[in-house]
Amino acid sequence: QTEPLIFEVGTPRRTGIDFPKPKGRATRLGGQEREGEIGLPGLSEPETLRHYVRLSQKNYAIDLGVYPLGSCTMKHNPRLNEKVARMPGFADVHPLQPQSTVQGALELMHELSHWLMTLCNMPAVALTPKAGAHGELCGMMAIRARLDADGASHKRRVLVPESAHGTNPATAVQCGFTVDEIPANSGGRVDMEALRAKISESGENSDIAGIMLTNPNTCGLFESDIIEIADLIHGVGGYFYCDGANFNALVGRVRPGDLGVDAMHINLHKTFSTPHGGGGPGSGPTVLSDALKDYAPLPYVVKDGEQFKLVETAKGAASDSFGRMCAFHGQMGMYSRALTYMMSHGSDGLKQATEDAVLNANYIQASLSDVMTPAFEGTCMHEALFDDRFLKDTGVETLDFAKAMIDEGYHPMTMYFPLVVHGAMLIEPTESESKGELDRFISSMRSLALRAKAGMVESFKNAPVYAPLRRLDETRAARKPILRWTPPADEAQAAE
Amino acid sequence: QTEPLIFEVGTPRRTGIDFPKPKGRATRLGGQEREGEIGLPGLSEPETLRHYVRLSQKNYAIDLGVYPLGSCTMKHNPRLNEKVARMPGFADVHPLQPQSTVQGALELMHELSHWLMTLCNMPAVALTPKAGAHGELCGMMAIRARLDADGASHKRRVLVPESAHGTNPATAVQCGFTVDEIPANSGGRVDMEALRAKISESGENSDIAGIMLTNPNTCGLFESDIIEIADLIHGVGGYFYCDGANFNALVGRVRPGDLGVDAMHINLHKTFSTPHGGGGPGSGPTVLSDALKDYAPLPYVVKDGEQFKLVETAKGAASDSFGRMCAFHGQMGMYSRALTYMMSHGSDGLKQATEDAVLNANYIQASLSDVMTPAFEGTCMHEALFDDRFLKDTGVETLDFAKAMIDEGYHPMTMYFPLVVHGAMLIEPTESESKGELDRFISSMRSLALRAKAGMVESFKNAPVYAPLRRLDETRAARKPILRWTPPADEAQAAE
Amino acid sequence: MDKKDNQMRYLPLNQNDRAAMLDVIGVDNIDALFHNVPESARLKGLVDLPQHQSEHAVERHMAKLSAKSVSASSVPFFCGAGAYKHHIPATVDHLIQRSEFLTAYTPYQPEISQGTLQTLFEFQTQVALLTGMDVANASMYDGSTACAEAVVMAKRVTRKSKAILAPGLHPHYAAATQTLASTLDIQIDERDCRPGRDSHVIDHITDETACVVVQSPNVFGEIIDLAPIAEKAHAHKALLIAVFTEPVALGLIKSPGEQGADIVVGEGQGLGVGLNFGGPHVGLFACRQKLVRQMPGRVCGETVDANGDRGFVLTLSTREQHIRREKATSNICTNSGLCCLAFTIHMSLLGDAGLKQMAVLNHEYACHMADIIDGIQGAEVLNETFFNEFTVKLNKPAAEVVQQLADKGILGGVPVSRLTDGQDDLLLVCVTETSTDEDMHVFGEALAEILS
Amino acid sequence: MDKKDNQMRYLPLNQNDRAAMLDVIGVDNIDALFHNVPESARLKGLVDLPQHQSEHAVERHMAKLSAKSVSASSVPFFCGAGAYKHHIPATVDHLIQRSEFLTAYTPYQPEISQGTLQTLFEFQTQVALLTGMDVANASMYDGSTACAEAVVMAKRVTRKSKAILAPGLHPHYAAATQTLASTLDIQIDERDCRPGRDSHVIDHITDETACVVVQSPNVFGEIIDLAPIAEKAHAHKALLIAVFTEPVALGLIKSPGEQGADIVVGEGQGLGVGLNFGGPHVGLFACRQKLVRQMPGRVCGETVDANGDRGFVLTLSTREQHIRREKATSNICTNSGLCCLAFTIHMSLLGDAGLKQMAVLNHEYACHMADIIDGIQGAEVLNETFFNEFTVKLNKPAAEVVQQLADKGILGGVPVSRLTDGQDDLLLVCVTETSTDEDMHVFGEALAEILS
Repeated sequence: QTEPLIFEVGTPRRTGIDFPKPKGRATRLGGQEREGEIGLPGLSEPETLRHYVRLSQKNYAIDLGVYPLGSCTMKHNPRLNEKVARMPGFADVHPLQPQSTVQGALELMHELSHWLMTLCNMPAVALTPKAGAHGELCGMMAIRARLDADGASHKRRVLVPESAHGTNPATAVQCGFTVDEIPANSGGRVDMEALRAKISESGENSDIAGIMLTNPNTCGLFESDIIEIADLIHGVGGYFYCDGANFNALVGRVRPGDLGVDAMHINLHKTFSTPHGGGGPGSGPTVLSDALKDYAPLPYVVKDGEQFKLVETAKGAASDSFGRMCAFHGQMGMYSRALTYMMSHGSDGLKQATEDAVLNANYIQASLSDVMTPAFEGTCMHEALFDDRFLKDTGVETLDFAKAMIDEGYHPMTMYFPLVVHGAMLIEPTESESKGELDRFISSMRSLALRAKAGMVESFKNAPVYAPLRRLDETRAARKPILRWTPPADEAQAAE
Repeated sequence: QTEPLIFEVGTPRRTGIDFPKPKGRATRLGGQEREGEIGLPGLSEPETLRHYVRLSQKNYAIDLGVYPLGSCTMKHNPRLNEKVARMPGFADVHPLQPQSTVQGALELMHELSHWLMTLCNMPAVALTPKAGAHGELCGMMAIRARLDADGASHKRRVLVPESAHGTNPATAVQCGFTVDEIPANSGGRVDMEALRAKISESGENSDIAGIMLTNPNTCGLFESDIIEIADLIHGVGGYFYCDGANFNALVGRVRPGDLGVDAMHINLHKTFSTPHGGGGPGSGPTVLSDALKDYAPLPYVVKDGEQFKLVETAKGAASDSFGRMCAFHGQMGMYSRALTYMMSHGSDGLKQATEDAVLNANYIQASLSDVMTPAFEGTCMHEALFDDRFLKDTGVETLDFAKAMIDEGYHPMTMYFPLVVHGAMLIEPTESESKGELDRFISSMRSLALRAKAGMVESFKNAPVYAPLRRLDETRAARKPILRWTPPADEAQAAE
Repeated sequence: MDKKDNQMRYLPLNQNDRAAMLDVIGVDNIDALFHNVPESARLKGLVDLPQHQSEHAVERHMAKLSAKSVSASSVPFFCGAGAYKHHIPATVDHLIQRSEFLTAYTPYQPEISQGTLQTLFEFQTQVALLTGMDVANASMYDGSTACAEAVVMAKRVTRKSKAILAPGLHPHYAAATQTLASTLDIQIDERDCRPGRDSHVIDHITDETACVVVQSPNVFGEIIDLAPIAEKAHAHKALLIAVFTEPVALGLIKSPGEQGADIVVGEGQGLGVGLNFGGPHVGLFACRQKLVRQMPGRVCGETVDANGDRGFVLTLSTREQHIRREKATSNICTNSGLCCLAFTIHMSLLGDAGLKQMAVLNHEYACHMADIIDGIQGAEVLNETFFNEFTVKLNKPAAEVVQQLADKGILGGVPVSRLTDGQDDLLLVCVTETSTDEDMHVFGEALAEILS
Repeated sequence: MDKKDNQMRYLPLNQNDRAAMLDVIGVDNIDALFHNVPESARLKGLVDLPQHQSEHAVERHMAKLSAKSVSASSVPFFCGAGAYKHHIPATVDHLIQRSEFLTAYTPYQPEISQGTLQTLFEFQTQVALLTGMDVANASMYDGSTACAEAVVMAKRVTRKSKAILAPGLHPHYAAATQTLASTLDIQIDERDCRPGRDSHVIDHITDETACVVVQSPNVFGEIIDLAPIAEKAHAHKALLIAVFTEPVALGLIKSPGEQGADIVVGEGQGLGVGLNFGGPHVGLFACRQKLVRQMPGRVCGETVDANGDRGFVLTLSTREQHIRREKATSNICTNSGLCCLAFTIHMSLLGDAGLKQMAVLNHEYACHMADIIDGIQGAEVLNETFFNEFTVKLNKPAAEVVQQLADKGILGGVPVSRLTDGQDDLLLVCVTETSTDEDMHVFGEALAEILS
């Protein structure tokens, strides 16, 4: 059933919110009053409520089933997190209240920092970044600030593996760096020969500012040479930015600080389970090494005796800060959720979650390798990467395979990413799935793979059938974009 | 997709709730320890959450669409009500805390009483009844207590119209009365001739204890002779119990106290929008006339200066009380919701809601009378009653018609009730539907009626098709009831 | 119709809609639809109550009222006596607020109500397992009304009309039972509500006894051995109705079913449902298979649909009023739907292991508190046995002590005098898994000070 | 594997499962799956943090922390300066907690994400209407980052690199913009953040100007006439970027689009989103049609499915990093999904009439408060124009006054010194529809006392 747009059902002058009647006091708007209608539709409260409840049922969600979207870490979102995030001392405090009136909120930020630094074995963390990409920006800004402070402003080249998330090169460029791609070896990891060559070629006064590396990488593999990579980069005066998108494969078992990392963002919304909410909000606190910590963005919290203080301006100890990344202190609502999640798990539970995530991914990989084609040999970390060799000559493509999963009741895996693998299918089950759910999922995937090989192409090309809509025409959307509702011509006229 | 029972997916020894480890202190259980397993399945939190989210999607709900279930009053359930009901001063207080520590809760009960008494023009209200039927019990108990106090213990016959809800006669019997049915006239109302005859036949020392009458009655009609009925009953020393199930047709326009009513329960969960919750909890405060108010059940709230007090024992002013109906003070969670709802509407909004409810029902009746057959002539109150004459010779029955509505995206209306009408279809739209929704509903109903007349029986007999399940075999369920899950024989053995 | 559009946010119609609809109906104005109301009863103008208010104004008013009470979680808290404070997982409240559960009616149309129906079936199974009985219904209003209905049911089953209520039955349960019994010619034995006397009911059972009603743990917290009572009752063709007010206790003590009960009723509030100042709560009702057709209340049963797929329906409605009318087993139709959902979700989260652990913690903490109190001069724990609640004999009237504790910001239990006359020196103290060591310490200190 | 089952409630696997799965994988133990980790980086034992805790324990800990802050709704409250306290209808928070919205990812699979996608399409339309622009994106992190991105976009569009930030632009927005600009060779004019000077930006616009950024109402609450600035900017082929921090203001004042803005960015938090101590909030971003392919962030567009039915998809992804990588318009991929949903629901509830009424009330109450303050010795309202926030010149340092007010239980506004150096005597006071007459009275009294 199609749900009309609110603009198609609302009537002018209705409202779903009552206010007391204005008393008609004089205005002080300086003649800038708005005239005429804004054009927003009016709906009563029950109509509005029903609209969104109906729409919601057109969404798939982790609460409904397996959501094996590789690199996205769709894990259980505990409702305790939601409850805590709404406590008045976190949700109903203003960022610019006197600091004496927000001690609890500052203490929470301080506690969160302690957990993150301990898990990472890093001496500092910048909480403000509002998402993973914002965290990347934070780390790369800090690196740039440090380089500039050291008089190394010629260092403007950043090495990025070709398997990296697209945000890595985009971030590097946004920070004024140039990007140099490093190839992968046949095992899906950094080609060390190539890396060593690049580094030694860059010579004495190397222009290499650093490297941006995801670990485990986007193929779901631990970069086994990571310590050597860090040493190499440090050897030419560069810094090691680690993309922490996959930190959930390491928490409690491996600390980035032990790998030579200088900066790493942590996606609280992936690793520590603040919900994705259909696209955010995220939160990307960035841990920093000794070399970078003085360059952290403002504001940040420090403990001063029994009091917590917010450092808001670049004075004194904070004078090296590279500045402010956004209006306030970052994503408090995500801090409270993430800390709640971490405390609930504790050191033992976080480690167990990591192990279960890795175990689940390997279980899927092992259970499907006879009918699908794992991209690389050996065990994986928290996600299993397949390529499309098993679909060769079947007429079924990765996209078709993914859409057919919808009809099996699942959200598709990540497809065509990472780019280094042909027709990639990246499956991340997370630790939140039970063995029973995994077994059902595996059995569905096996039967799809066998169906494809049996030549039943049609059902793949038509998929999905059991979804609110059939396959959508994305080309049409992009070619002549319709990005908003506009009133039908006759209606626009009728409204004069 | 079928959702397994929790018993089919749980594994022993898992749990979705963590507790600190017991310290192994000595027990004081007197050798009454439970041995062995209880048999409850163990699930983690994410598995449990998903189970219920999936199950929920198999339900229809007022938040999803029109729910025209006659006599059930499925109206908008504002979320403000839910928020208020969860405020700690209402939700997190114990019924036996010292009264000085629950003044806010008592004040809320007192305010609610004021609103109910004012809307009814009645001098008292007993809040404790936990549902409509419990309210009936309350009213009839009060009547019986009054009769006994007056030495009229021979009055044990209660008149009940044949169109009454089944709970009316059941309640009368549960209070030790006998039930005498009064027929309806051709207009769907009490047959006054028959009533007068019964009353005069009962003679000088009449055994008539009272009458139980729903108004508007279950045919959706106002009992136009209601004042005469009250007078007749009072004339033989009886009392008038009004079933308030349909009070939503009168709120703000007609006060039961002005009609001669002695007792009437109010379904807070219908009239004042506390949600139905798939079957409760309800709340049935019962207003009482001067004649009955001293017999009200315990406990109740009185205002004493600035303090609110709970009268808990049958002493002093409360010595005539007929006793206690349940453990505590009734349904606080429903009181807070209902009062929130009433204050939100105010006197003007409540009246408007009543008018809109009646208007909506009449609009449906008027819009469908050419294709369906209204059971009675003239306008209705808050619900429109049709019979099955329009289906004559089509092979389609009321049940089929109702099930076909499911495929149109609607919840069926109430069917086969009231019993006085053949193949009854009772439609109550409530005030919460917009004209747009009503027009779509009417158009669906029209097309169903026309389809039935066009002989398309098959689609009715097969309906529903677009539902989580096809038609269920209710006979089978009743013949050999399976009321619980039991482990499969082999599993039971395996568990030893 | 020159009224301005009513802006009440819950009402979708506007004045244009209303005019158009009146037109279709063929009447001039809304008054015409109320023409059957006698002239004298037609209200002119508005009732004397405030007009509509914004959500913000209503919320503010309610928040002020709420702030006038002391909430259980804000202080050291030791009240029980039929309503128990346990930690309810956030998942429970989240799920019961889902529109599809919250705003559905009783599942009369099973094809589009499987969500509610399957949870009821699971609920019934959980209650049967917990109580050790064969079957359970889909819930009652609360424990006390379930108890009253059980006594009425015993009359139907045995065709005898004498009921014995044990001394340890919660006085409010006894009162609610008395009220219902009074109109149904059920005679209830006088009882002396004191600690330590429940086993004496055995002596009162005769051939005329329809049922004997025994609560365990009883209102004083004592755990009662039901087996000998059941044996005697059965010898006289009477039913044993076992009652509990704290479902968590059943995680640790023997189920009533194991001990021979024929009907088990109780309060489920302790799992999934908040204190709510006494309501809504959720009554549990379970019985032996052979009694099922005499059981009151709704029940859900398994069946198949037209495709042969498993599904669930409300069943055995031939017991109910909408079919049986005056011959119904009870006048009850509403159950405690949403509370019953909360209960079943909490139970599912707990599972066997969780419920047992929870029960063990309750008991351990209570033992600890009892030890503290026993060490206070002027206080003595009377119970030989208990689960998470026990009776303390004080050297002062308990109600006064409780008020003094409240003045110190401690909700220190329920005086027995609040429940029944006499025994003013007895205090019921309840300890759950939500009580911290600090709470218990603070309570002990304060109590010692008051009693000294 | 003789470890006991890990009881952590969120983890479904038990030790049996784990053993069976390792078996299928063909490794002996979990350590084998971490064999690629260099030996030196393999952590022995657990990190030095507390072990897992019950939900109840964690909730209690958090509640204690929460209680250590003074929440806005618990006191008379007058803070604004970029974050605004409005009443959020209960419906909003209920809906955004629905599992299907809360726990879905970015809608990459449109067939099973129409719920999120249609709300984004509606959101974009609402933002376009509110700002008077042609199109809007699916939201940014917050207003300040939207502002910074707009400046970067202006450079792409104009291929010029000088930006003028008006004196009344929120200092934090200016700082966030400066940070991003610093690495991208965008030169930002020095500015003097004071009241009453925004119209002077006209004099600084030259042919080298890429954009001029003007906030209205500005950080001092002043309403700025954007039209002449737009005219001058356009004459020099520069873009006017209009900024707002309070979306409710647009219910009452002329839209930036009407006044000639090319890009409009702002903070949406005021509608649907709580204060959250500064985040998450929701950045709004709208622009002229012709600039759409230079717009950063996600956008949702209309299309049809294989049956020809209307549907929505994320589109124009050729601007984004996962396709464009280092050539992307921005590195942003996450939007502020759930906040954007809250915003759009609040807007839908309000509609045209509601938003206007809300805005009128804000303005009226603020006028009333300004009158009260103007009557206080030692305080002077500087604004000639304002919406719901204005600047007060005090006879004492504002930060001290605010602290004294806080000690009296009043959160009395934001000192300008908290935002920028100098001007210690200026206080920003904000009044919304949630402020009561009593709140305003109490504030006035306390302020008078402190200043006297």
